[in-house]
Amino acid sequence: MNLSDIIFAPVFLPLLGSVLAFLGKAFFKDHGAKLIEYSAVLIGLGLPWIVLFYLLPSMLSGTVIQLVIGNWLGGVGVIYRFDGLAWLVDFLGFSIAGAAWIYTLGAGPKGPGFSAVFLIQTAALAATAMTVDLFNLFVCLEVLGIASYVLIASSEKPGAFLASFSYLMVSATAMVFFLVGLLGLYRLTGSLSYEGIASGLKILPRGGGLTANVSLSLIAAAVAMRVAVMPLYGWLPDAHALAPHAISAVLSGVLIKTPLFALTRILIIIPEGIEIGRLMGYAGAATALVGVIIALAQKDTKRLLAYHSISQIGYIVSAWGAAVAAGLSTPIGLTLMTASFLHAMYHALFKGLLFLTIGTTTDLAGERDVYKLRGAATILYRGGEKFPVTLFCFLVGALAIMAIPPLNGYASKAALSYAFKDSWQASFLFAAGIGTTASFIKLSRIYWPQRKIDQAAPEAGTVPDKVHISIQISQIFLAIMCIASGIFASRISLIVKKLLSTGIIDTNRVPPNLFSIQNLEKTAITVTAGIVLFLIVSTRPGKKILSLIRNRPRNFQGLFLSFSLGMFGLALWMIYKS
Amino acid sequence: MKKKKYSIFFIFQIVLSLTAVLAVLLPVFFSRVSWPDLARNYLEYNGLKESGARNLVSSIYLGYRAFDTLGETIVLLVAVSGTISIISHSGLSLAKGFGEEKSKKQTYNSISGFNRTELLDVVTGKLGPIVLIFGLYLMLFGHLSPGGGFQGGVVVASGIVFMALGSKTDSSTWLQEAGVLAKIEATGFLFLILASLSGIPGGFGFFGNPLSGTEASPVIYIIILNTIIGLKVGAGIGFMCIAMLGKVE
Amino acid sequence: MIERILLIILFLIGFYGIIAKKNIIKKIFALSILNSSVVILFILEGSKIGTNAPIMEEGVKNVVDPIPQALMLTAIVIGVCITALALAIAFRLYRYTHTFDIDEIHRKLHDEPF
Amino acid sequence: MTILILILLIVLSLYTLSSRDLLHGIIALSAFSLLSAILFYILYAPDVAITEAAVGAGVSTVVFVWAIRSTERKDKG
Repeated sequence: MNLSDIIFAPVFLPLLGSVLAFLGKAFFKDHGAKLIEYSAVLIGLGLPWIVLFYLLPSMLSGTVIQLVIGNWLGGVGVIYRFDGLAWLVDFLGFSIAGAAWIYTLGAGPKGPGFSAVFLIQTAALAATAMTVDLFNLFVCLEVLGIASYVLIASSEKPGAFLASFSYLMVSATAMVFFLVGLLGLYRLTGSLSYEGIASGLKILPRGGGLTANVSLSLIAAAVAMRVAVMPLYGWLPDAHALAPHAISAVLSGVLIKTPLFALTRILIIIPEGIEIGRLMGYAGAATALVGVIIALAQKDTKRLLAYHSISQIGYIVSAWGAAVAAGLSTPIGLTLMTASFLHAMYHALFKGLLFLTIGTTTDLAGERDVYKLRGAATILYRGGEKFPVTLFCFLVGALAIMAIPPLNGYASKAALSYAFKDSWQASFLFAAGIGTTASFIKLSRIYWPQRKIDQAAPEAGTVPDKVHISIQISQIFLAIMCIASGIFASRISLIVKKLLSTGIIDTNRVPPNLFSIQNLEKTAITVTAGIVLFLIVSTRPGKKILSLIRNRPRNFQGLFLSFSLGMFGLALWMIYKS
Repeated sequence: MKKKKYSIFFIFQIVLSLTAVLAVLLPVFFSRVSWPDLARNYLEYNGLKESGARNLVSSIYLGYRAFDTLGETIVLLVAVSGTISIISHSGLSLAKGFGEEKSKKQTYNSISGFNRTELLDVVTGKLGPIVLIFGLYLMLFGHLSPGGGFQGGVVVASGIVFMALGSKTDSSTWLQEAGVLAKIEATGFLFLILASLSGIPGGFGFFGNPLSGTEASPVIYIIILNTIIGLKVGAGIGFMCIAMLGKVE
Repeated sequence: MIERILLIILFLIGFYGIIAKKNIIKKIFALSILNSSVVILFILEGSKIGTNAPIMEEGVKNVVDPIPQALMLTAIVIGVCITALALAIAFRLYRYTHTFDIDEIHRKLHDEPF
Repeated sequence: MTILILILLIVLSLYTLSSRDLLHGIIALSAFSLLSAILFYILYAPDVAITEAAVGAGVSTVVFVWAIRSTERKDKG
């Protein structure tokens, strides 16, 4: 059992778990099936942690394991690579999936079939982060996609089927363009692995010229569709708002980040990739701002959170794009990439927490509209929560996303502003921070006590069902992770930097001092500006503008129009730059 | 196509996205670079030696790039179980015993809601076994003649559907039972995972051929994989198609 | 050269069908046409360098490139799985809204209380 | 020969998208995959031909017909 076999454990253990779950579903009646399902999930989500911590020391020392599956020769086989980046994405994936699955014990879809598809999705996450072969990336993204279509549709809400249908159609079309891009690169280089393609393109005159640039932009556009960057985010709000709470936590936390880091592997090796990274970075910064503005306008709580995921993804992609443009071997690039991954991880934690807490509250209260719902704290209290766990966890999540000092949101946003120093992206992100604060004050209004006493006590008949213990456990777990990663931020960022640098260990820490006056001052400005913006927004004209933004015309072919224009823009940018 | 009240904005959207797509596709479709024969030359000479399969496509498909095939079987598995759970949650009365609820075991009588025609009985009833045999042939000889796990599995599935359609009386063969097909599919998936892991103890690594040490020709590993995938795909798609033939109220 | 032009036309018909057709079943038709057009493109391009099927019988020389064929096996099966799932979802959408027209579905489902 | 089949494929796909009755669309689609299976056979790709015939014409036609049978046939759009 040497090292090169163990790296496949994060992919294979969830698969073994899903096999067990399917066997339990086929062979046993409900009682036996539940027992097997729990053991399957224990194997699928529990054991990989042991493997990850076993691999950590060797990853920290920068060892990279790259091998051909089935050790075939001749460059025909599928090549796999396990390094710091893959370890980090696995860590992110398993932590959020574990917390989300515990949540589904309380509320949300159950059953061995659901757990099996959930485990297959986790296995696909681990495989996508490790693959260094273009067609294998296609298959992994398809497995990821089909698992998430089924999981979104498992919430049995009518709107969820529409969201799953449009997500399916758009990413199936994007994957066809991925295949066309793959054809272009295979025709030029005769190989499917990233090294083969990169070496093939270097030999060709002008680096493969027009065909290579356009094929690369096709592939990048198809993967960017799943990352919901600026023009291509149309499918995300419905999908994340209408999926079951645990699934939207996994979707927002992990599923829109893994393709981004899988794309990193392509863009680092292939010379033209730098230009794609730069353009996606610019698009990311724009997304951060636009996402927050639309989020501010939303009525439905989960849709507000979904648009926030888009804006936070904008933060991550802007830092990631600048890192790819600067090149990962340079110190600046490394700092940017570390800041980007830090924010990706912290965002997964607090966004997952927010989705779970808001989901529980709106389920209990039966009302999802931010303007109508009030006094959720009392509803939660009546719902059997002696100690207000959900309220406390919501506060942790909200303060984290608003970048309040002790919590992890503050640390990652400080890292981002440190990495960007004073470039124009930093001001975009700063403005987006203000918008975030305003929208989360608006969201927290659902917990404010009832002002109008005439609000009839909720009809006696509908006693809100109890808040299940497992819901509280998953929320507390995520809240603790948020607080801990906030406090130990500088040490975690050092570990992330070492893992990403694969060998060249840079000694200086990312944010020299996290709580420098300059950072604290910036936070104070953000909070005050946020409150001011919130007050402006709740005025009469403010509401009119917001409702204008909210019901802007959105239709099915709009998704495809934005996809084709985004791809065309990327191709133009590549041709112009080369 | 009769032009209806398509708004100008709608037509503008369509034309814009079509031209953008056309502009992006032209360089890839019309690049004058000749197709690389790098991989073809390598496989032509040592494809047969290394993987032992005469049919190069199945040597790639189950030997060199076996991990893609594993991903593909998982996609199929998720699609089948997802489709069944989406349909059965809608309250549609599936063919007996196919619904989520584990109804008590009872004989599976013919699918009602069909007007039985003589043609249907003769064609499907008699053709069922023949199609099944052809499917098994495709599966087992996948490495010599064109065919393989997937194609064989799908043909076996259509054989199962033929027999389910053709059985007039209550003489339902065990093959059409919902439980049996689900069991075959689950065990097939288990054996596939075990087969792909079987290389690790021998030190040949993940998806390594456990028999490559011994003098047995490596093609046996491909035959085993072919049959496992064939049974799994056949049971899975058969399960889905029979469930779909259920009565619609 | 003519084959590539015809294939681009087939691809655009598929893409047009997905965008413009209102009926979601027709969108799924168009998706499977789009998928088939890429598969045909791969096999057509791959078969230009050889004159024999990739079955290594005795003395078979100058074989067609088997790599795109193996890839397209996977692509076809994935395309059919996506189509089957899309049809199951379309079926559920029909049971809720009793129509296949995407705009009506959007109207009915968009502002219903989630 | 391949050009002829490609032209036929284009005609079939246009008919699939434009026919009012969805059942005619399905039949045209299964003819589409049968023809592309023949095209693959001509282009020395027997494996892909069998897959396209079995999976494309076989399974997807069954699923389409089931979808139409359980809902409605006429395309009012």
